[in-house]
Amino acid sequence: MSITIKLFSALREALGESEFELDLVEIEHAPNELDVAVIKAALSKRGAAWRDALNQPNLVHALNHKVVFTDALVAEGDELAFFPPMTGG
Amino acid sequence: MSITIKLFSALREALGESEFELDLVEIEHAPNELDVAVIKAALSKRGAAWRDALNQPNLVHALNHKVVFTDALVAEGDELAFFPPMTGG
Amino acid sequence: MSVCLQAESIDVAAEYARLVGDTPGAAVATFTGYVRDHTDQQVVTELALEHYPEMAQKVLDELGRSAAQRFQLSQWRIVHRYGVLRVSETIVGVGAVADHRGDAMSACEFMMDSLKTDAPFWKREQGPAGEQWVASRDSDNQRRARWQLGETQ
Amino acid sequence: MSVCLQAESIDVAAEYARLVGDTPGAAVATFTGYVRDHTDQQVVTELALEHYPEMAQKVLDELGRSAAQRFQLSQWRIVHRYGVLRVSETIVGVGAVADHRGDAMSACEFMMDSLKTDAPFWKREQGPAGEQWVASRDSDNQRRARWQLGETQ
Repeated sequence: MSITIKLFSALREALGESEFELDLVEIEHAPNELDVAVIKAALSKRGAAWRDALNQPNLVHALNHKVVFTDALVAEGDELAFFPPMTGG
Repeated sequence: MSITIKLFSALREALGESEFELDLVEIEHAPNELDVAVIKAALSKRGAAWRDALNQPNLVHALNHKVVFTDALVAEGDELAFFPPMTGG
Repeated sequence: MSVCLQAESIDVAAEYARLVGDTPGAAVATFTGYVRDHTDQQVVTELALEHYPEMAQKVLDELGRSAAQRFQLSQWRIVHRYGVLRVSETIVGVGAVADHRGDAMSACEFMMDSLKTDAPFWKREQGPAGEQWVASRDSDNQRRARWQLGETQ
Repeated sequence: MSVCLQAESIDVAAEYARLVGDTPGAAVATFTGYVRDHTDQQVVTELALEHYPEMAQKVLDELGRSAAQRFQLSQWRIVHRYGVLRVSETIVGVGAVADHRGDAMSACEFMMDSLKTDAPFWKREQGPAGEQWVASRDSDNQRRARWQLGETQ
């Protein structure tokens, strides 16, 4: 019962991690309401750096390679990525 | 006292000429009013084919390689071209 | 920063290399037009391009310079063919180098839209039913007109 | 009809040849972006491009397919580099083949405007004053937004 978390760019640097598995069992949430916001809240408890990084106003969330809002539901095996606005091209 | 007349595309075909010198001395016009319209009128006297070709509504006139209206003044040594709308590119 | 009128096919790779040179700008846009095997409803087997060489050179030079000023180009190139062209051959190529991508892309569009209606070339199509001069297109005149407002400023 | 994410420099001539193939459409537009030696007020000596490979592939695939449908493309190509890039090197190349020039050129603009804000790449600039992540640009977001209306139709 886990998902993969990925971090890129300034988030990856600030948090010192690029990818890890997150066990969903430990995360408190109402039934059928395990969404991106819940994951963010859970990760924010890891400390000030996490709270600051995950709560910047322009944070982008991608669930299974698609940009989503924080109400997107998360399920076992999903890949959830957090990163700043993209600057390709 | 002449100018060079050039004809292109369908006009060249219809009139059977691509380039010739036109003697300005023979052309009737008011003083200081030798313009493109006067040249067109003079050439139109050459026959029905000329009249038709030079009076089609979308005829383009280029004086010394620049598109002009029929009120552009013509002087000795000028190059005046007549042709249909351009279709390059 | 130059125009070439040529009978030969356009060597797109060589043109690109020359356009960009040793120190490219940040943004390079190109457009290349090819002879289609059809126009509207008609099948086309060959295209003949008549042109007015001195005027074409002058109009395209001015067009390139105008694009350079309008879109702050560091380089530009316009190549236009004349003579008999077969299906799938190149007809025209434009290229623009600028600091910003919007400028490079708009410059190519401006150059193409303008030369379609302003450069003295005339297409004659050969098809199964014979030859005919290509009529100018309203859509080309409309595309050209989009740039007029800016020109008067 | 494909995307390539690569560390190597973009071979523009080879990309063009592959894009056009044996039977070109009438209209071929390309755009190539290069590393600039400056950004806004800062001097840039090197650029590092971080990316999210699986998502980048997916986003760019969808972008190309969307462009193909929207602009009736017969061919398209998107190439994006990642890794460390020096000044004057290629970063990104897009190409589009269509029956009409407006479609080919608009497709390149659409692909560039969209990938700038939607493809998961992050630029880190190296300059005399050190390294820094490049901030996203309002102008890029505005250019991207121009295409939104059409998307909802």
